[in-house]
Amino acid sequence: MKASTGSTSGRVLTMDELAAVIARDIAEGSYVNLGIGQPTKIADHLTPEQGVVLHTENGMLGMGRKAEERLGDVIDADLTNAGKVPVVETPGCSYFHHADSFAMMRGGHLDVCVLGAFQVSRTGDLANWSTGRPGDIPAVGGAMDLAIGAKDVFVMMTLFAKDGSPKLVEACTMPLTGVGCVSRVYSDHGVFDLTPEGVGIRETYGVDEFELRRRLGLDG
Amino acid sequence: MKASTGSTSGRVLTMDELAAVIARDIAEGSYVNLGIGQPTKIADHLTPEQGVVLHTENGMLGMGRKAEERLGDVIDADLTNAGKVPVVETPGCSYFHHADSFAMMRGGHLDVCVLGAFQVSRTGDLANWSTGRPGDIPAVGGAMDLAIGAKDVFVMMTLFAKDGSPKLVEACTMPLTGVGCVSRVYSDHGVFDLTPEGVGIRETYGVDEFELRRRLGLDG
Amino acid sequence: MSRAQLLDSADEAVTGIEDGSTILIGGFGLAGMPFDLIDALIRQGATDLTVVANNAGNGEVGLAALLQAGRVRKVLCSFPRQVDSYVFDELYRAGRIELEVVPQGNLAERMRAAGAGIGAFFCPTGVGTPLAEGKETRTIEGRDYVLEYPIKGDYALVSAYRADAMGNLVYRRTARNFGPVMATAATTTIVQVGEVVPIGALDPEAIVTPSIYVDRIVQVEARHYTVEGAR
Amino acid sequence: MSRAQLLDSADEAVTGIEDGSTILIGGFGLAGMPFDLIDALIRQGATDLTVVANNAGNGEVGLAALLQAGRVRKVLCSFPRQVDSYVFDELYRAGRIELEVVPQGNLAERMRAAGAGIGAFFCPTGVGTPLAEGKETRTIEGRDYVLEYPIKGDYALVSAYRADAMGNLVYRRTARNFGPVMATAATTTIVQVGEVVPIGALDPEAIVTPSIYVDRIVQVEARHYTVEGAR
Repeated sequence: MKASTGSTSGRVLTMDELAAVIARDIAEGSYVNLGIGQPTKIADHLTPEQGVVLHTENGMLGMGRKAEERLGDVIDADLTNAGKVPVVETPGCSYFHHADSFAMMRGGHLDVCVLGAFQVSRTGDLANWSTGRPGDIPAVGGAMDLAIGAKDVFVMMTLFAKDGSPKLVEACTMPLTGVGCVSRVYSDHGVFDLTPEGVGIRETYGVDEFELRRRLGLDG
Repeated sequence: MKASTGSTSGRVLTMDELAAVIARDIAEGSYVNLGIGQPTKIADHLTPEQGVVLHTENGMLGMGRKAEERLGDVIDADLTNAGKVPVVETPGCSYFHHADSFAMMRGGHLDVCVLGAFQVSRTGDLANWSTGRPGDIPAVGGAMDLAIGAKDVFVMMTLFAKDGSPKLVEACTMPLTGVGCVSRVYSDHGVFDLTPEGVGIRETYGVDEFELRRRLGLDG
Repeated sequence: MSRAQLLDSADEAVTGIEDGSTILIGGFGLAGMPFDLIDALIRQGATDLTVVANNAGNGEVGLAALLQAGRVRKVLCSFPRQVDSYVFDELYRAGRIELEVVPQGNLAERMRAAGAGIGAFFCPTGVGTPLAEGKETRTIEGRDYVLEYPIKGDYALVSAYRADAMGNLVYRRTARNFGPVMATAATTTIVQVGEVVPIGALDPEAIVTPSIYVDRIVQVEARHYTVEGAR
Repeated sequence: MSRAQLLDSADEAVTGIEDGSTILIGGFGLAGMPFDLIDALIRQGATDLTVVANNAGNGEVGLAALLQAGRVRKVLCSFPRQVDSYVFDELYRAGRIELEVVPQGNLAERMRAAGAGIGAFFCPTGVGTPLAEGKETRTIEGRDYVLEYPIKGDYALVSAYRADAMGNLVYRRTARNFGPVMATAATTTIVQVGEVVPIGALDPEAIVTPSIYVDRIVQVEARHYTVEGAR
């Protein structure tokens, strides 16, 4: 089992604080895709000095922040992020069609992709597209492409579901989005590296490593 | 056997006259690729009224004529045809990269492609890239892509080799470029439709149909 | 394909679409959605359609209106379920429409394959997931792939920014999305544009869809969206 | 890939290329040939190279000079034999260089597959010909296909028209050819350009190679060709 490289902070992080942690960990000059939902918060914490370039799978590199809109403003419906929210350009941005955009992801050219998750297994399997409840209308979007779409796939999530059960699990029970694709999990309780040797704890928040291992059922 | 739809003219055609015949047969508004060698002559016989758009596999639609160059002129080495000869633009032209250019061919979007040939079989097999002589350096270029790269693939060739042997044959003896891909053969002695029912003679030049069938060994 | 036709109305542009056709419909949400062509298709009346699109319609306009009119037998898309996809949701729950969910990149790549003459391709997306169940898989150089087949359309309905009179197209910003790929993947590609410009007015280096892929063009009024009070 | 580096010389741009590397070299004849990078590579000294290019060099410049310097073990190309490819011809006949002939479209599509994460694809080109011998074939919907695998490079040497300081590229006319595809298919993409412009100076709609594919850029003097007396 890999030794912890992190430290213990005083309390569990908010999702916004967690977004700041992830932003800090993204290397200068990286090309990054931030999945819909919580991961979009990360953009607010990236500094101009980092020079991180955001990819949106609907065909753009160099995506900027959400468009500032006031009541009655004309919206540019031709420029949105993957969540269909209007955004702005950054200098040096470029546009391309959907096949080229997903070739960019599938071909492993992005440095980092950050996704939300329902469950992640210790070996990096990801479940984030369907709860598997009967009657749900299936809808995958770009989730399966994103799951394999970067050199590093990070997950950002709360570590425990509302019923208290861990979301970092031995094996996913929900339908998979990708197999062995997640390399790191950022959660409100701590940060985990998923390696071939097992789960390494990088940092813990509001809980010590021993307690965290116990609650997750991790050995050692 | 399909009945002849053509007529007999007085004499065998020159390659330039044959180019004019092919140009006449290309439908208005067609997208066309003219192979290196004899087929390039066809461009000189296309009329502006035909509105034929030429494709060159090195990444351009709307290729114009050869650049007029005088001694000492600066050549635009960035704008050439597939034979690497400088050409000019036509209004409405567009550029694209090699994968897109060959996708356009392979996907069957061109109306007509005209190629030279060493041999064509009665079922449309084409041999035009290698004589198969030992010691020759193999070089295929775009020949195999062109062979399958249009709705109609025409061949333009002399009907007989220098030794008098027919080049429209029962089965090609030279290495193939494509299988069953040629739909029509334009030759100095006549024009042939290659159909599932057999070889149909559309026109003959300087020889009557009976004689032509005899020399080609075609059944009546 | 021979030279593109420039038509006076969206109704003329959609003539001849047969019942049972497969229609590729561009757009990602509102961006690049060919509203005028879809409205004309509803008036035209073709039914029993298979629609390939990224989503399954928003509100009661565009693709949602086509679904609501009962013209669609089956939808292939990546993401039918949206906050305002209630038209599709109801039809689906009532068993009145078939759904094939395709990962977004596979949707794009399968249409690209159709346009590029590729017979099938081994794709890493979706391996080991329910969407790959029953599909042929293969390990190549240590990585697992699923075999995916082309998606070809009888018609593509695409919205672009500008066309020249030959049919060359440019798009605007992320409204480009599926348009260029769909234009290559359909037997007949029908395009609505905000403006038709003279031949030669578009920069040949910046043309995204070469004219060869375009069969019919119609110029339509641009749509504008303003920020509403209740978003 | 992280942000592209802007380098002062072609020599700096080719540092680190290892013996035994696979190098994708752009160009179709002279158009788009990265002469300065090739000359720098010759000075750099890497040997035992596998080169992927459309041709096998013209005269004694560019790729031909690299071959002449004895640095290339194997060439994958579509058309080695040209009127002025005597350097390659001699090496080949002397058994001093390996050759794999690939149909031009397959060369492009196989590199596209490498860049796009496609494991292999069924291609109709070359079916039933000597170049498909020994390859897996399959009939899909009544048409025959050959299974083709990606061609990936360790390095790509590409010539483009302009770059911005981030690495976005535009090309000029048919000099575009293999450049955009090779840029996607190599681990490290090295680009020579005629001009480096400020970030934001290139039209985002007209960028052909997005910056993500570019690792190193060097600005070089434009080459001019004039009509010679003896052509």
